[in-house]
Formats: sequence, C-alpha cells, structure tokens
Amino acid sequence: MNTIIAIIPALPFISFLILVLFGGKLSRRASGWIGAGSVGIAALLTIITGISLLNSVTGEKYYTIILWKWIHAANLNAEIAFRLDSLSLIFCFVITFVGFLIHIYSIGFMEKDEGFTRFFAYMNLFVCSMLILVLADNILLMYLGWEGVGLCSYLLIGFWYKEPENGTAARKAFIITRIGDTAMIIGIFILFVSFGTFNIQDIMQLAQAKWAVGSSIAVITAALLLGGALGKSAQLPLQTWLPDAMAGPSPVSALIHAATMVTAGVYLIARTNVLFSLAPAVQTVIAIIGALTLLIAGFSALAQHDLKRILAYSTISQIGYMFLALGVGAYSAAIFHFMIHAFFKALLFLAAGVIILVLNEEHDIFKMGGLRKKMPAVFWTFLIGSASLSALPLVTAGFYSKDAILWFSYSSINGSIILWMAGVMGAFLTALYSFRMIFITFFGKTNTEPSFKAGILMTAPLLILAVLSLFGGFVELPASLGSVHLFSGLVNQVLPGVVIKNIENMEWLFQLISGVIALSGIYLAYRFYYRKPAYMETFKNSRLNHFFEKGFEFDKVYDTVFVKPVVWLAETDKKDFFDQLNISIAKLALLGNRVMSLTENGKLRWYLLSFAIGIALILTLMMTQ
Amino acid sequence: MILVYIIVILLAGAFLAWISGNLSQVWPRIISLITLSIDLLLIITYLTQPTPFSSKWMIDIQYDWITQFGIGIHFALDGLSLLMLLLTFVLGIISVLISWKEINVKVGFFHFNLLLILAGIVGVFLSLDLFLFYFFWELMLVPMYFLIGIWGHENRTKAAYKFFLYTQASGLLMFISIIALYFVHGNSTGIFTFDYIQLLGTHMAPSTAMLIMTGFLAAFLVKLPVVPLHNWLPDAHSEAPTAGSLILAALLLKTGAYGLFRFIVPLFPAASVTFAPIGMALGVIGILYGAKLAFAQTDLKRLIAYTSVSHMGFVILGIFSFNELAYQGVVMQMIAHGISTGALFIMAGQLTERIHTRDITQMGGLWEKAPFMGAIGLIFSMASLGLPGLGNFIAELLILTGAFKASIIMSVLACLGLIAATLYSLRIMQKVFYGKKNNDWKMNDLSLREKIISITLVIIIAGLGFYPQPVFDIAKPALLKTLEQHTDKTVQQKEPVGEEFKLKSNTSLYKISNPL
Amino acid sequence: MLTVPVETQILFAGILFFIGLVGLLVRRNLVFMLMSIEIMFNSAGLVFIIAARHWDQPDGQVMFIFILAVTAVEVAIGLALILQVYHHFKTLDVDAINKLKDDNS
Amino acid sequence: MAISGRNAIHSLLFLILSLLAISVVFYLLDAPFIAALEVIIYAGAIMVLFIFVTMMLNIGLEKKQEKRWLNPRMWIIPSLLAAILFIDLMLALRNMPTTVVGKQLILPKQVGISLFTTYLLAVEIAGILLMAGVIGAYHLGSQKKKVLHRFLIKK
Repeated sequence: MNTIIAIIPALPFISFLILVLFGGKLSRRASGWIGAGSVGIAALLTIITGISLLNSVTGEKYYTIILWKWIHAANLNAEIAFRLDSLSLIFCFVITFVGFLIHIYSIGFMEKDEGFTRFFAYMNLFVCSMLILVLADNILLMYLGWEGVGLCSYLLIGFWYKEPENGTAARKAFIITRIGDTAMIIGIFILFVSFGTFNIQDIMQLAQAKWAVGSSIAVITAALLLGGALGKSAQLPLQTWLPDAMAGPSPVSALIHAATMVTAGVYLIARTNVLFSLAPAVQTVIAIIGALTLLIAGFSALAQHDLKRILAYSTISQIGYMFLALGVGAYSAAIFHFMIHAFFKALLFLAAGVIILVLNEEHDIFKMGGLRKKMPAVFWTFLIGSASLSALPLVTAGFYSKDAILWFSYSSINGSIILWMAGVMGAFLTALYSFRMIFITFFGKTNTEPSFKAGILMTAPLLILAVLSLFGGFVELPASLGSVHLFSGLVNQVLPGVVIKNIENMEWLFQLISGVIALSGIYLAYRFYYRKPAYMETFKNSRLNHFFEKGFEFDKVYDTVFVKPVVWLAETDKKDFFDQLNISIAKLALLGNRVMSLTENGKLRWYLLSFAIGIALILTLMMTQ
Repeated sequence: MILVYIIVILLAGAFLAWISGNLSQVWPRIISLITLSIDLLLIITYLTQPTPFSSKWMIDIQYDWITQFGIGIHFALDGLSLLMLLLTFVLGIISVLISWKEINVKVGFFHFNLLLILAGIVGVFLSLDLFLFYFFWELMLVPMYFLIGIWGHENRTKAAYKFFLYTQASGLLMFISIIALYFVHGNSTGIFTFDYIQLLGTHMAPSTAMLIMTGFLAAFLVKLPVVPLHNWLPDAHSEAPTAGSLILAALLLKTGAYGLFRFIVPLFPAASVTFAPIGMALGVIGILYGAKLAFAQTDLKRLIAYTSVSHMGFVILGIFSFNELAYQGVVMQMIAHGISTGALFIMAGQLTERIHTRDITQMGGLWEKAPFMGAIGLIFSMASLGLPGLGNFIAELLILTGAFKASIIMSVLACLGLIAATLYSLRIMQKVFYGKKNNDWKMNDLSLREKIISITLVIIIAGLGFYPQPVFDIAKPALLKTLEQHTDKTVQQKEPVGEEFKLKSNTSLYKISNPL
Repeated sequence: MLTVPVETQILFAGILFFIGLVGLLVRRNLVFMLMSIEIMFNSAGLVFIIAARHWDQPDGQVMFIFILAVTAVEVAIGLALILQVYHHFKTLDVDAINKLKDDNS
Repeated sequence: MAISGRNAIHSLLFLILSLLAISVVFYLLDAPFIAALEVIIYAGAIMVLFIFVTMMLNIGLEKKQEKRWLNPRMWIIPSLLAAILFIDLMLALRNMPTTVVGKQLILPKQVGISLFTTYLLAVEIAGILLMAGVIGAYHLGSQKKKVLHRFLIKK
C-alpha cells in the first residue's frame, strides 16, 4: 500500500511528461484519454488505498513512503516523502475523482480548441501538484505542491493567451497568491528555525510541547501561515484574483478555482491545526475573516451578471464558510463542506461551461433565459447544484454540510451568536443569488439560441456530480437527523474534534431556522427575478448594485494603494540613478578635460605668460614667507 | 596534474582555434567544442573515481614560479571549485553551441577569446596563489572586452569600455590589497609569500584587516555585482553577443561569489564579520533594487541582467550569514542562477536572432509562433521567480533559512524579493509570449540544435530542483573548511532575538524529528 | 676697477632680463620674440660674469662661453624655423600658429 | 627700444647697441676677454644673421601690422609681471649678505685653462651642440617648399 501513494501523484506526472514530450505526435483523442486516464487510474488507486486504510486493523491509520533524500544540507533535512492519512485521503479522493470527471468533461469541452494537448498537460501537472500538496509529508514538499498548483493556475487562467486580459488575470492571480505564499514561507522559516525540522507531524508534536498557548511566536507563525492560506483560498483581503480568474476555460474554473486549489488553504489550516489552536487570536481572526468574506462575496454574487463570476463569488463565499468552521475549531465540518462543495461547485461550473459553450461564449445571464426547455439535462443538474449550494433542507448534501458549520459556529467553544448570524445571513444570500441565477438563466424568454447539443462526454460527469451533490451528504448526518458520523469519524482520526460549549442541544432549532432562511431566499428570488423582474430593474441601476458588482471595490482600492505606487516606483528611476551617478563621474572627467583643453589653445605667448605667472607666483610665495 | 592539463588544454585550444580560423569558419567551432568536451570529460572521470571528498583539498599541486617574490604556481581543487568547473565547462560547451550560427565574423578570434575567458575563469577557480589568482582574474577581462566590443550590438563600444573600467579598476584595488597582504604577512612572519594557505591566519590589526579586505571586496563586489557598483552589468549584458551574456551572467559573476568564499571569509574572519551587517544590507538592497529595475526595463536582455543583480543579492546575503545552510544555498544559487539566467539569455539571443529587436513592447503573442521556445521561457522565468521544483528554489530557500538564523529582518526583507521576482518574471512571459501579436514576425521555432541546448538546461535545473543532494555533498567539506576559519575567531552569530528561536539542543531535536 | 656693489650689478642684470621677458610676452612677431630671448640670454650671461668677478673665478666666464655657444645654435635653428614658418603660414604671428591646439575641443 | 620698436631693422640696431653696452659692462667687470667675445660673436655674427634673415623676409615693411599688435593694453600684464618679479629680486638681494670681494683681473689664459681642463667634457658637448645646430639649421633652411616639415604639414 505504501508504494501506491507514491504512484498516485506519479501517474498524472507521467502523463504530463508524455503529453509535453510527445504531444505533437499524438492524436487529440489519444492525448485526451491519456490525460483523463491517468487521473482516472489515480482515482481508482486512491479509492483502493482508502478502502484499505479504512479497513486496516493496526493502530497506525496512515501510510507513508520516503522516495529519496531531497535536501540534506547542514541540519536542514527534507525528503521527497508522502504520507496518506484520512485527511489527505479525502482530499486525494476529491482531487482525483472530481478531477477525473472534469478531465472526461474536458475531452468534450476542449474538442475544438487548438491547445488541446497543452490543456491536458497543464491539467495533469495541476493534479500532480495538488496531490503532492495534500500528500506531502513535510511542509517544504507541501510548499512545492502549493507553488506548483499556483503555477498551473496561472498557466490555465492564461490558457487563451491571445487575449491580453486573460494574461493580466493570470498574472494577478499568481502575484496575489504569491504574496500570501511569501508570508507562508516566512512562517515555514520560523517553524524550521524553531524546531529544526520540516516534517509536519514532528512540527505539530514539538509545537505542542514547546510553545505556550497564545505565545507571540505561535501567533506570528500561525498568522503567517494564515497569510498563505488566505491568498490561495481567495479570502479577505486577498480575494480579488478569483473572479478575474474565470478567464480560464470552464473546466479549469471547476477543478482549480472551485473544487481543489482554492481549498488548499483549508487543507493547510486543517493540517497545521495544532499551531492554530496554540494561537487562539489567529483562530478568531480566521472565523471573522470567514464570516466577513462569506457576506461580502455573497453580496457581490448578487449583483454579477457574468454567470461564471457569480459562481466565483459564490466559491469565495463558500470557502468563507469553511474558514468560519476552521475558525471555530470545527475541522471536520470544514472538510465535509469542502468535499460537498467540490461536488456541487464543480457541477455548477461544468454546467455553466456547457451553457457558455453552446451559447457561443455568452457569459451574461441577462442575455440567456429560457434554457430550461432547450437543455433539460443541464437544467436539472444545474438546479440540483444550486439547490445543494443554497442548502435546500433535507434533500441536498449542501444542507448537511452547511448546517454543521452553522451549528458549530454557534455552539463551538469559539463560536458566537454573531458568527452564526453572519452565517445565516450568508445562507440567505446564497439561496437568493443561486436561484436568481436559475430563474434568469433557465426561465423567461429565450434570448440566445443554443448552437448545438452537448455530448455525452460532457453530460455524464454532470450527472455523476449531481448524484453526489444530492446524496454525498448522507455520510455525515447531524445528531437530530439520524446521527451518522462516518465522515467526522474518519476525519477525527487526524483532526481534533470540535469542542462544544456546554449548552442545551438545540441543533434542530438552528436547522429549522437555516432551512427556513434558505427557502425564503429561494422564494424571494422567485418573487424578484421571475415574477416581477421589473422590480429589480431599479435596483440593478443603483449605485449599491454597482458597488456590489465590483466586489466592494477592492480592486480599485488595491489599484490605488498598491499597484499604482509599485508601477510608479518602477517607472521613476527607470534609468537607475546609480548609473547616472557613475556616469556623472565620467561626465565630470570629461568636463575637466574640456576646461583643461581650453588652456591648451596652441598660443605660444599664452603658454609663456602662464609660465611667467607661475614663476612670479612661486617666487613671491618664497619671498613673502 | 589534471588541473594543469585542464588549463593548458584550454589555452592550446584557444590558440588552435584562432589559427584554424584562417582555414574555415567551422574549424574553430569544432576545436573549441572538442577542447571543452575533453576538459569536461576529465573532470567527470575524476568525479567517477572514488575520490575522498572529505579531505581538505582533493588535488593540490604546487610548482615554483618566481621564487624571489614567493610566487608559486599553486592549483588546488576542492568541492566548491569542482562544482564551479563543472558549471564552467557545461556552459562553455553551450556557449560554443549557441554561437554556432550567430557569430560569422572573425570566428577564429571569437573562439580564441571565448576559450581564453574560460581559461581565466578556470584559473580563478583553481588558483591558490594570490598572484596567480590575480593573473587569471585579469586574464578574463581582456578577451571579454573584445567579445563585447567586437561582436556586440549597437552600443557595444561604450558597454565594453564601461565593463572594462569597472572591473579593471576594482581589480587593481584588489591587487593593491594582495600586495599589502603580502607585506603584512611578510613583516610579521618573515616569510614573504603569495601562497594562500600560508597567508591564512595572518595576524592583522583590525583596521588593517578592514582596509585590506576592502580592496578584495571591491573586486568581488563589482564582479558580483552589488548594487551601487552594478552599472556595468546591464550595459555589458545587453550589448554582448549571446555567448558573451551567457558567460558573463553564468560564470563571470560567479567568480565574484567564489572570491568572497575563498578569500574574504577565510582570510579576514574577524573583519568580514564586522562587515557582515553591511554586506547583508547590500544583499537585500541588491535583491529589491535589482528587481525593481528589472520590472521597469523594456529591453529584454537588460531586464534579465537586472534579475541577475537581484539574484546575486541572495548570494551576498547568504555569504554574510556565516552558516553552512546559507553557504550551501549560495553554492546552489551560483549553479542554479548560472543555468537559469544563462538559459534566459540564450532565449533572448534566439529571439533577437529571429526578430531583430530586444524591445519587449514590440513582442507579444509569440507563443503561437514558437511554442517550444515559450515553454522553455516559461520554465526559466519560473526558475527565476523561485518556483519549487527548480534549482533556484532550493538555493533561495537555503539562503533565506540561513539568513533567517543570522538576521530575521534581512531575511524577511529578502523574502519580499520573491514577490518582486514574481512581478518581473511574469512580465517577461506576459510581454513576450502572451497577449496579442504586435508585429507579424516571421519566425520559426527552435531548431534541433537549440532544442538540445534548451532541454539540457531544463534537465539540469529540474534535476537540481528535485535531487540537489550531490551538490550539497560535494560542496560540504569545502564550505565547512571555510567556516572553520570562523569558529575560532568570530563571534557567536547574532542569534535571533526571542528565546524560542534558540535551538539549545539541536541534535536531540533532530533525533526526534527524523523519522528515518 | 668698478666699485658698484654687487647688488646693483645684479639688479642691472635683472632689469635687462625683465625687459627681455616683457618683450617676449608682448610681441607677436617671431623675430622680435627671438630678439627678446637674446636679451634674456645676455642678462643671464651678465649674472655669470658678475659672479665670476665676485668670487674671482674663471668659471663664470667659461659658462658665458657656453651660453654663447647655445645662443648661437638657438639663433641659427630659430631663424631657420622662422624661415620655414614664414614660408608656410606667410606670417610671423605666433598666435596664428596654433597647430598645437587640440582639435577636439 | 629694441623690444618696442616697430621696425625690425631699427630694433635690431638698437639691440646691437645694447649688446655693445653690455660688452662695456663686461669690460668694467674685469672680463675683457668676454667683452671682446660679446662684440665679435654677438654683435658681429649673430646679429648679422638676424639682420640677414629680417631682410630676407622683408619684415621691415610691416609697420601697420606691428602697430596693431602692439596696442597699449598688451603691455599691462607683462609689465606687471615683470614688476612683481623685479620686486622679488630686490627682496632677494636685500637679504643677501654683502661681502667684500677681491678685485682681480681674470685673464683669457685662466679661462682657457679651466675651459680645457675642468670643463673639457662640457666643451665637447657644446661642440656637438653647435654641430647639431649647424646641421639642423641647414636642414630646416634648405628644404623650402619641396617638403614641409612633418609638424607643419597641413592636415
């Protein structure tokens, strides 16, 4: 079993190499299937490993393998080593399985694109990096995966490189996440300097042993790591790149910017939970950031009219939920929501991809409409995804995962009523914008005719994901509704369970409230966007709407506060003033030359005169002494 | 003897290439290729022998030269110089290959100069006699001057002149220092010698040491280059022919770093520690300022040149951190920077060859025309921004970690350089390969020869990123030897503030932490 | 025979010298300049003679003879040069003959 | 008058007068041999050379040009300089200790003896110098228009 976990990331990598080296010689079909197949096999292996991990009777609930010595310099040791425990297993499963579905979908989606092979190469590289990220045994290797996914994200956002905007978006994504990463690497330095190791498990043990709760070093380190997580997971204040990142192809948005990469921050925090529990202040900050992000992103999603941007803001908002859960210490709830979110958000993005594709690259939802009849399969799957997203009670997986977060945000020892209210507010917004999307896109009159019908390669993954979005939730049911704890049981092998306040168990009440809230959101969406669209027209033109649409103007603020000064700094002194300094020395010498050569005028009498003056001067000086 | 052979073969090859230049254009190329290959093979065969890496010097040979003045021919090889030699020959071969088509005038003389520079560089890496060292140090300059001045681009004369002035002036300062050291040592012990090993541990008054060190520093820091003295570099780089840029960036700059390692730190242990805060600050300034300027450039080769300034900032930062970790990082940085920046220069050269401009505002959308070149450019701009998995990351990681132990503030500031590196590296990709086509260039993708060059470099840089251990193993004894000089005289490092940082029992921790 | 003090004699030679100097500086005609130089030579010789007499040594006079030789050569060459210059420039104005000047500036 | 005159010939004649006067001074300074040499070589030979050249170049006719060149302002700085130097000289002489000197006639014989004993080498060198002067003057004077000296070749 141990070797298998090395094979899992190796498969997509091998496929990547094949596609890069022989991409030109392979047929499109072959390269597509190589790309998808490798991920498929990886998914299969993950499932096999997972089953064996679940069934393993020994006390050790993890597999680990050391491939080779990576860096052994002085006292710095890092291996290329993988470790699979239940947390990474869940991530691996989502990455490979959802990844596989998205690869299959992409074969259909990218069919006519000229960069077909390149696309699959990038996607495979991404899957590989992401697997390395979650499987890494030491934090350095994790950083490798971390940057690797960043690179792939950059490449894939800018996949259609001919449009300058795509390139700009890609660059923005890379730079913003890089800012977070730099904070993270500084945090890693502190960890290394303090503990002399990069191994995550050892760091956690040592941290527990050596650092006091709330000590400043723990807080600083946790905050720095959090910086990395914020950048990658597009949380406040580094969230601005994600909506722009929608410039990439839809499968990319589904895989990278919804299902996997953006949740790397969640993984990081869950993985290093010990550090965060040593820094309660940071944990509170995480919860607050999560709450704020989910609200801000929710409002922004409400005002977008680009289908993919709605989903992007929705992603930010949902990851906000995960952060909220992490902040209150409900790790299993966060991971659970991650998994369910991966299902339904991938589903939504893929469905949106189909819509956009068949409508000839039409992104504006107000130019769609009436698609329910035209593309029923997409409609139903999209509906399921939206329902799951807006946490329609009882029937959808999203309900269970989100409900757990909401409940813990109040009941956890770190929780509070304010966080809960923010969560509920967010849930309401979620329901509102998801069904706004549904009503505007699929109902009403048809504005644009679909150009062709999506093939089976594209619809099949949708169906599978739809099923998962509905029933994936049943692996973890709250105490009030059957009390199934398969998932949290698995996760809690590695993560601490949530510490509940000593209060009356009123979970059912909270569920009721959130259920009602979700339903009322849907109803309002129905009222405003379907029955009386005119009512919203006024809102649509308001300044507030514009403010929401621009994502609370973060971009503008950053532009003036950071981008412009940097550009200004770069533009001034372009010539490098040191150079000017040194040139000025040369110029001085030249000037000296000029002055001197003035005296050198070739006039004999002038020379004689200066000669005589010199003598007179010297003699006078001598005499007057 | 192998060391002497290496240099003699290079020199002989140089003259042969010159002479054969009269026969045809192809002969000099072949001769230089063969010469370099023989040298590379010599080194590799030496590597494959079971050699004692741990001993102080792997090879140490000494002949008398000018005995009256205590000048000898003293070559020695240790891990550090071995790595540098490998780098030199690999890049030497590549620079011959890339000029295969580019250089068409005075081919013989070109290769003569090329090999002479390489001989100078090799000599610098091997000499243990200060006089000999200086001789080789200057030997590099003149042919380089010709290389830029004859085969360069439009403003070549000025650039060559500037390059020569900077390096020559600083070299002279070093020479003064060498002579001063010679007399200081002679007066205190009665043995007048230029021999490095004997000069080690010369007792000097702190102020004297500082003065003499300044002379050495001047030469090395200009070569490196450190920020206020870096101006020759962008000019020289952008005007030189591709092979010239490659050698400048990949090898000539390394001689500066090598000098810091070999001479500054061991010869002036106390003075260098006094200088360390300034050195580190210079490094950080170099990193940030170089990055800032790189970001602003529109000339592709100038841009890359400034990235060199930025990357060399890491080297200085590492050297003045005085710990093994940082030193390993510096060695790694020297190699990785040699490869990655070299590759970027090669790419710039190939672009210039095709579209006859170096202005990135005129490029754009070239991926469509040359996807292979784009991929290579992508890999190396990623390397230059320090993407994990490529050699530069390992280097920067180790340097920053090492620097972190020495000074937190400097290290954190240097980390900002990582962000800045992202800015300029992506700018290369953005302006050159992405975006709309600004001009309808007629260009073709890389030829087979160019592909082979690029792929070799990619393999090396990725190899360094994933399996850098051999480099560490080879360099380790040499670095420890350098650090040894420190242990007696210096100072505990300024340990970072805060009790938590102090590793009281490093070893015991290590035992726990290593699950192996 | 002569009872004038040595200082006065030297002053006399000095006056002669300065007349030569002023002539040298003022005139622009090469011939005049050469003549001024002759005067200065003479005054220098005069000082030698004064010194010779002052210390009763023949060396001063020997020196004068040498000066005489040098003067003769100088005049010969100088005049030859003047001839050449006149042929070339058609003038004897020293200021016109500024070929020494660096053309670059 | 020798330096301020406008006519070259007149100036030269004044110069000869001055030389003769100096030769009288020599005589008074107990150096009759030198006085004789002065008259013979200076006033006789060298000045004749001057006059010869001046005549050859017809400089005597260029009075107007000389007048233009000799405007009064030209005199100021050189005279000032000369004055300063003269003052310096006086200052120098003032500090000199006045010594009584023996007055003895130095005969040509004494001069001749020291010339060919102590200063033999210098005499030979002077001879070589004269030789060089002769050759140089010949060389410069002879090639008039055919080949210019390379220093004078117009670029």
